[in-house]
Amino acid sequence: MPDTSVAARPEARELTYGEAVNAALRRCLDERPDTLLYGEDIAKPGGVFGVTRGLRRDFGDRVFDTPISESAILGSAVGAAMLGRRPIVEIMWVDFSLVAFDQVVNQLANVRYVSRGELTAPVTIRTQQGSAPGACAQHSQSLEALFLHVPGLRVCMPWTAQDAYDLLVAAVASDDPVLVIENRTLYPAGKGPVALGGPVQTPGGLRVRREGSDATVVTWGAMTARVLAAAAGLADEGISLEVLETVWLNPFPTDEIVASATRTGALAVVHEANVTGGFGAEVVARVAGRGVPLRVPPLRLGLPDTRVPAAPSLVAGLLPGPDAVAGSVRDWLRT
Amino acid sequence: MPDTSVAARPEARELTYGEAVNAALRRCLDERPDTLLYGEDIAKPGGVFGVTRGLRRDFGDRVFDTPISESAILGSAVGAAMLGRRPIVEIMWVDFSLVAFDQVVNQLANVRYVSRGELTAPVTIRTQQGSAPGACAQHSQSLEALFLHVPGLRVCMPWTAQDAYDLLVAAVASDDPVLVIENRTLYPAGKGPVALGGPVQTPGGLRVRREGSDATVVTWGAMTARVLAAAAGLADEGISLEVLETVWLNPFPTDEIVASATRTGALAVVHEANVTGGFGAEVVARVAGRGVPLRVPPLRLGLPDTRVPAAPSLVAGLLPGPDAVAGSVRDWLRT
Amino acid sequence: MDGSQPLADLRQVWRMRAFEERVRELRLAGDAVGSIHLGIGQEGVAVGASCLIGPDDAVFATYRGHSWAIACGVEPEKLFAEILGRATGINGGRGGSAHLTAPGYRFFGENSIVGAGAPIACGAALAGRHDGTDRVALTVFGDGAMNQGAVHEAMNFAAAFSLPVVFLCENNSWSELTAIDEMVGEPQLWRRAAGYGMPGERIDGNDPEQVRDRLGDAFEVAREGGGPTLVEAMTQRLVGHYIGDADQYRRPGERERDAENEPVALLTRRLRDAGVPDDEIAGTERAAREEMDAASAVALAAPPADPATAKEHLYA
Amino acid sequence: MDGSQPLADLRQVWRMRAFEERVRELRLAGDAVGSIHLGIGQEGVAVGASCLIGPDDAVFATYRGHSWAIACGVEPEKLFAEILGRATGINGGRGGSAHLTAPGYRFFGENSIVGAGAPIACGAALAGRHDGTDRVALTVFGDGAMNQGAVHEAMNFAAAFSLPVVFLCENNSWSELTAIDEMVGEPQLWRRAAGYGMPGERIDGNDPEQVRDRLGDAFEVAREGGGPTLVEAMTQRLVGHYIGDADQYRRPGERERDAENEPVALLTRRLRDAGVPDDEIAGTERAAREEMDAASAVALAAPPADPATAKEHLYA
Ligand SMILES: Cc1ncc(C[n+]2csc(CCOP(=O)(O)OP(=O)(O)O)c2C)c(N)n1
Ligand SMILES: Cc1ncc(C[n+]2csc(CCOP(=O)(O)OP(=O)(O)O)c2C)c(N)n1
Ligand SMILES: [Mg+2]
Ligand SMILES: [Mg+2]
Repeated sequence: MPDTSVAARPEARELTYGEAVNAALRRCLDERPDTLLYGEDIAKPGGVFGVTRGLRRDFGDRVFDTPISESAILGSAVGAAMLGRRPIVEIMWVDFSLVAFDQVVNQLANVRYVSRGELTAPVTIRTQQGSAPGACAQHSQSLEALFLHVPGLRVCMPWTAQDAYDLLVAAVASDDPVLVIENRTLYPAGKGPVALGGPVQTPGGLRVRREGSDATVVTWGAMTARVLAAAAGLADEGISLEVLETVWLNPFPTDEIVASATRTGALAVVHEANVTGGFGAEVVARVAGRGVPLRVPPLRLGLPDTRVPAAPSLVAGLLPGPDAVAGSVRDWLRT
Repeated sequence: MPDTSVAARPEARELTYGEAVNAALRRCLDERPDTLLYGEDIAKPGGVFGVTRGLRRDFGDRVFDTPISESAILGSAVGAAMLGRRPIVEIMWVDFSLVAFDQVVNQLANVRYVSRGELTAPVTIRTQQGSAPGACAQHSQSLEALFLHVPGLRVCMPWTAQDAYDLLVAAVASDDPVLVIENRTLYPAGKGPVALGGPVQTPGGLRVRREGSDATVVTWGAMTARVLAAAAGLADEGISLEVLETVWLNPFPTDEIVASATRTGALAVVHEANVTGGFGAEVVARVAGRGVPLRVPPLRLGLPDTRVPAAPSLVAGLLPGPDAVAGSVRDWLRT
Repeated sequence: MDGSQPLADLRQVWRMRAFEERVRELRLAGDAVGSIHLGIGQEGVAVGASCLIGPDDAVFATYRGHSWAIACGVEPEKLFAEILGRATGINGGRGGSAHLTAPGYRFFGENSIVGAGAPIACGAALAGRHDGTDRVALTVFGDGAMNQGAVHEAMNFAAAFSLPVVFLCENNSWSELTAIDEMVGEPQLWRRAAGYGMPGERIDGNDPEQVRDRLGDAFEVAREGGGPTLVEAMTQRLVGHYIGDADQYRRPGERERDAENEPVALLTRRLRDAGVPDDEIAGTERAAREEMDAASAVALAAPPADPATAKEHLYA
Repeated sequence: MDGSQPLADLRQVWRMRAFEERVRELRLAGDAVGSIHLGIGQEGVAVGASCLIGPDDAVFATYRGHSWAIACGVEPEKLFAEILGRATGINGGRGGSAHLTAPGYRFFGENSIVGAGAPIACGAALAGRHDGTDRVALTVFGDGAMNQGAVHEAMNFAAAFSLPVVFLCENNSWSELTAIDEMVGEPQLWRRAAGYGMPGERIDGNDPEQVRDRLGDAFEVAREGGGPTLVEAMTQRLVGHYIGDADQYRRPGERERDAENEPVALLTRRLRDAGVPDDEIAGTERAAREEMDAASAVALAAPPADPATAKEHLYA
């Protein structure tokens, strides 16, 4: 892992997604003495994915390993934030957040509201999720919808290395609690120029990954790659998709999506989470609620409503890949 | 509390909602020796709401109190069910399920799927939720949407005393895990004839609480009362609402709702949960996804996206009552 | 022993008790609504602890936390107003009886999720390690909370990192309507401390003097970098779990024992033994009731929380 | 001591180790994918426990549970097939290496959520109380899991109700890449037992004989209604946390000590001392490797799990 310590000078560095996360953490630890960074295996070992390597060495005891105690990790983050620190904590897999979900929903999200802003809880929770070959049902879920039903909590999901950097820096700077959901399959990937040290962004906004006229496709996280691959293929067939990656899911860019869907007259949402109760429903409901006239009924694609099996052949039969996305979109637009 | 022990003879008894729950539990304990009933304060004290009174006396150590250990309660239910028991456990407030959400999502919901049915987990989780005057932010949430994003778990929400009885009996008889979400404000209410001992129902179905032609309103739980009150008022103004109470949310009666919305040309969903990410989004998305032609954009009403304050005057400003529901529906249909 | 300290203690016990008895009246009259949990009978613990809480310290309590808010110095008027859902409440009506928060008073709040305050307190202690204070975080919870996973995780977390946390278990024998001794294999709850590698002890929570002394040791150890301690303070609630609890689960002899042990009885005996005149003793109650009558009257006169503000302060 | 028992033990250790070494080859060759956690070096515990597990008992393991599945009698072929994602896998490919389940073999499964198996095991024990069996539930977890709330709740739950649960902590000094002794205030983890009111002890998990004996006592106590026990079995993993772990966090001298203590070394020494010929000792390894080569070959020849079945068995 290259030394990302020059983050403060605005310049572009060739970094993977994981290295971009590291660079963002380094910048935050460097610029904000009130930050703390902790979680399981993140300090001395540098993280199970190597993402936090070198930070303990360089920032000392503001960076530390913890027991396997997610309630203690998240709860202590709430308390440290109430008392003026700015903790950045890692929950190794989003699935594990469920052993301590109380601390997110009943504690963290209430701090500012109940105290009318007298107390705040600027906690950043980094986690990662998603399906990867061979992972079992307890290590494969995409759970963003659970967090998106919790008012008081900001949520983002970077897909590019640049966003892995920018969103995390924005999250740490935010005075609200923010959940940053990364994707472990991306850590070693996406090596490319990442601009470091730029201005700190404000939570919100989306990325227009592709402009198009036949349909608006809203997506986020690792599915973005599949959607873009599908869109590229469909373009050759003369189907022009507008691909919007909603890197921030709370706050959600409703207006921009409504505008795009109004222009294209068709809306699809593609995510890796189970379809029923997924955040795709919210996107469809918002657009429908605005009365956007659509040529075809809105389409939702995601993991069908099952658990996630371990065998690659089984998951492949469930989670739509680029071809399946393209096929579904093609069929949908032809009806 | 009247003696509900004659449950086995099909006959109507005058019972409150809470007494109907008691009668259902009594019947299940009576008819199924494989049932166990446990949770905090449910046995000797008969429950904090008195709902389980008398059951310990009559069914002995199959009914017992537990430590304040929701992970142990839910986890042990999973294990007991794997080994052939049929546990009925209580989580006193749905908010508390979050300290042990792992046992629901990562454990209970996976048992059948991962083992291809070699193991099953016929656990019934009874809980209650909702807003009641003076309750704090940690005792007021409506969290059904979280559970409805978990494939493998059935979910129902009785509103009438009869359904409190029937749904619970159906839940216990089901070979799937079922979450039964009651409402504490209803326990002492709704005294009326409840038919006991009838045939065991299968999970699924909905209740047409009112027929109408101008709009379909889907609702569930305690909001049903507010919606029916609003519908009665609007009827005097010549607005005819069809009110569908979806007592089962998983399985969800999509076809019936699509049929109704197709007939009325308008769809509203009203729930007590926060709007964003609420299950209302799913309902709207399903109807929209079927291409049902609607005269007006679908309407969602619920708790706005805030935490729940304790002061009655503050909650009243947030959660729509009958008048606010009527007002919103009136404005909506007039646009 | 001279009577001035026990007299001051009794005065404080009475302030807490008079406050809560007034709350009970307001609840029964319908001025306050919802579940309200009184700590009547348990005041000795908070009274004994109050002088230990330093300016940078942080207190985390439970839904049964009125007395702890008072111990931290929050004006009763603001607490009454909060419980009554008034605009002038310490949280403008958002917290209510069970979720009071007053950071300006070192009171980082009640918590209505059993056990959830313990890990949060660890964070307050952790913050102190980095902000240059000598903060001690005090987390107060019940006997039943000892069986909650979060409390376990917090105790190990604090012990592993030698955090300045004082874990104070108010053992009132009951968790809601269930007896703690039927819900554990070892009813001496303080014995769990050794497994975490921290000191633990059981004390008489009804005696503010003993609380001051023994809990004081725990504070001192924590403040000087010696890490956490678990203190199990034996006490009793003389009332139901919440206002409205029919409270019919008590064991034979329990009420009599409780009446003898509770802090008003204990301190009154001690004052009499020290020769303090009955009138002076009775004066503590009188003064407290007057204070609380006045404070509650002010709160009652305040307007309800304004619904128009209900959506504010969700985000920065 | 006569050599027949240690020889049988070594044979079993080798079956487990050869199984896992074959799994590692398959993973490195890309035939298996995903995170796979090997228990190489820890086999002594499962070998010692295997004969204690009665017909109605129930075993709950973790992601590091291949050896426990073998100890319960699951055919290696079905385990290989599962890990390889084949249709013939014990769970048809749904569980994979980290979520194996074989109820027909008393193996109620691995669990990939740290600590989550402990409360589930309490339920199995509870079921036994009502179904007329004398079931003991064995829950196996790591040192790191001791800091998880669910394990705490399970221990108290079992102790409070005297449930026949044996809590078996395989202490391999590491929780993933972090040393357990830095994550607790009291590294003698078995000492937590007293706080729950149950017996606890630390044993040498590398010695199947000792495991059989001491864990056997815990089984006996549980089976006879004496309630749960916490047994901390000291062991070591000779490999990384998962296949691919660079495993560079070991302390000075650790590897040497581990190599000396691990069950193959220990049993080999014991057999030599008992005068068992080297060839016979070596034969245990040879036989095991042959068995596992053959079993994995069968598994490799099986078709992948059929995607068309992926949605089945979600509901009744
Ligand atoms: C996680 C959780 N489970 C259950 C409850 C419901 N509940 C509220 S108070 C209480 C009893 C707590 O007993 P104890 O810890 O002894 O405190 P006490 O009320 O006696 O002060 C319970 C079970 C809750 N609030 N949170
Ligand atoms: C609740 C939870 N937190 C974190 C993890 C990630 N994780 C998997 S294994 C492991 C280490 C467990 O250590 P230990 O209990 O000692 O078992 P060992 O792996 O040594 O057998 C961790 C942290 C998890 N699976 N579940
Ligand atoms: Mg108590
Ligand atoms: Mg370990």
